[in-house]
Amino acid sequence: MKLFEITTEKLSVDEVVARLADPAIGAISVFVGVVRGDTEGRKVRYLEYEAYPEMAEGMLRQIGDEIQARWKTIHKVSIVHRVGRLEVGEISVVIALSAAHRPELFDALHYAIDRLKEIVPIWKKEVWTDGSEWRSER
Amino acid sequence: MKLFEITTEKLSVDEVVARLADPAIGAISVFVGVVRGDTEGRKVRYLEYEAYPEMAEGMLRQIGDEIQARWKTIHKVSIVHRVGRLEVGEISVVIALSAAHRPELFDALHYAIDRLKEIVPIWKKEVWTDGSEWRSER
Amino acid sequence: MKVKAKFFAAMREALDRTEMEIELPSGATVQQLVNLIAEQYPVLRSYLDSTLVAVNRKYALPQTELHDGDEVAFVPPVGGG
Amino acid sequence: MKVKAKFFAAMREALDRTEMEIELPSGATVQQLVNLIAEQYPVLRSYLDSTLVAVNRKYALPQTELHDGDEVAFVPPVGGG
Repeated sequence: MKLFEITTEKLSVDEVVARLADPAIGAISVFVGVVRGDTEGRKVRYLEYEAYPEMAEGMLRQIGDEIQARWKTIHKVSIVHRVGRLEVGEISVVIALSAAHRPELFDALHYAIDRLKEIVPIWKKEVWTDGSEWRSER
Repeated sequence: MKLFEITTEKLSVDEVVARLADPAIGAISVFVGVVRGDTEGRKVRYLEYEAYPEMAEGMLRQIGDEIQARWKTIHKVSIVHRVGRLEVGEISVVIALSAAHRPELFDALHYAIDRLKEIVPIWKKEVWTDGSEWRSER
Repeated sequence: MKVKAKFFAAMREALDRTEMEIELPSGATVQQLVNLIAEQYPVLRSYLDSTLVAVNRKYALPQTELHDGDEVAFVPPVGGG
Repeated sequence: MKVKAKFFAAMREALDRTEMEIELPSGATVQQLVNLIAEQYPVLRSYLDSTLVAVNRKYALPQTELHDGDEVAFVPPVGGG
């Protein structure tokens, strides 16, 4: 099972959490990205995500490596991002981190989502009822 | 669907995340507690969780209220804790918080798990291969 | 008056009961109930120092006054999560 | 020498192509390729300032030297999450 994956399939949080299974872990923190029904006042019909998958999976793995270098207590990291057409309410990304105990899990999760939005070659097109646009945070 | 619940049923992260469904949300942070296979070097056979359910659900709701009073951007909170006999690797608790965007989600999630361990009347008995004990963090 | 006392986790096991009715003088406080329990059930004494008391599902203070029919729960250190 | 250029998102749509082979003088750098693209595909010019370039799936610098067969991706501002 891949820990870092770009997929066109529907995402399940349980399925990603299961990738971390290990008797040594006691705590998992998860970030779930969901398609919002509006953005800056415009009603979203759907989102179109596109990736450069071969590079994106490598960048996701790099984020995992960065986290494990910085927070020694993080046991495993899994990041799965969906691409293609996503409807409002559907899950775009699941980031899951495991540890024996909870300290540091939250800082590391925060770091993971920030880095994902910075370095991973995935693009998002918002399709509104009255137009569309490729969006980024930079 | 209850947002705050004590249950004897197996927990699904997807099912708890679904309780937060709303077109206005774009980000969910989740804490998942998992039964660890060892504690302080002793091998755990299973855990036995017990609650005072009528009060525990009220305390979970109080944690949700505290979070929404403190972080105005948190849209909804759901906390579901399982009780009874739990095997190693099974999920004991799912805490899920939703928001339109991600800032504050992590601080609020951190707060939620700390408070859960402080005020909610739920008890945990560790059953090792060589004995057992009711455990708490205070 | 009578209150219903509830016990959990290690206290429940030590006592081998989950609840009991307790007769108290009218106007008795949480502290008086705790003293009575300590006297009548020596097996619970070692737990009482670290135990909180909830009256009708809210945490209460030693000076909280009890009323007929109250549900009084002995809450040993919690261990959720 | 030849490199394979890949385009995504808004650039892919503007160009209406996902990739193309580009002939370059031996020893050409990323910057030289960017200049060539800007010249030959005016429709991409407005994107190039905010675009990173990845060579063989790693982010590269303007002075990075290209080699025959390299996969060169134009990476507009990302929007994952």
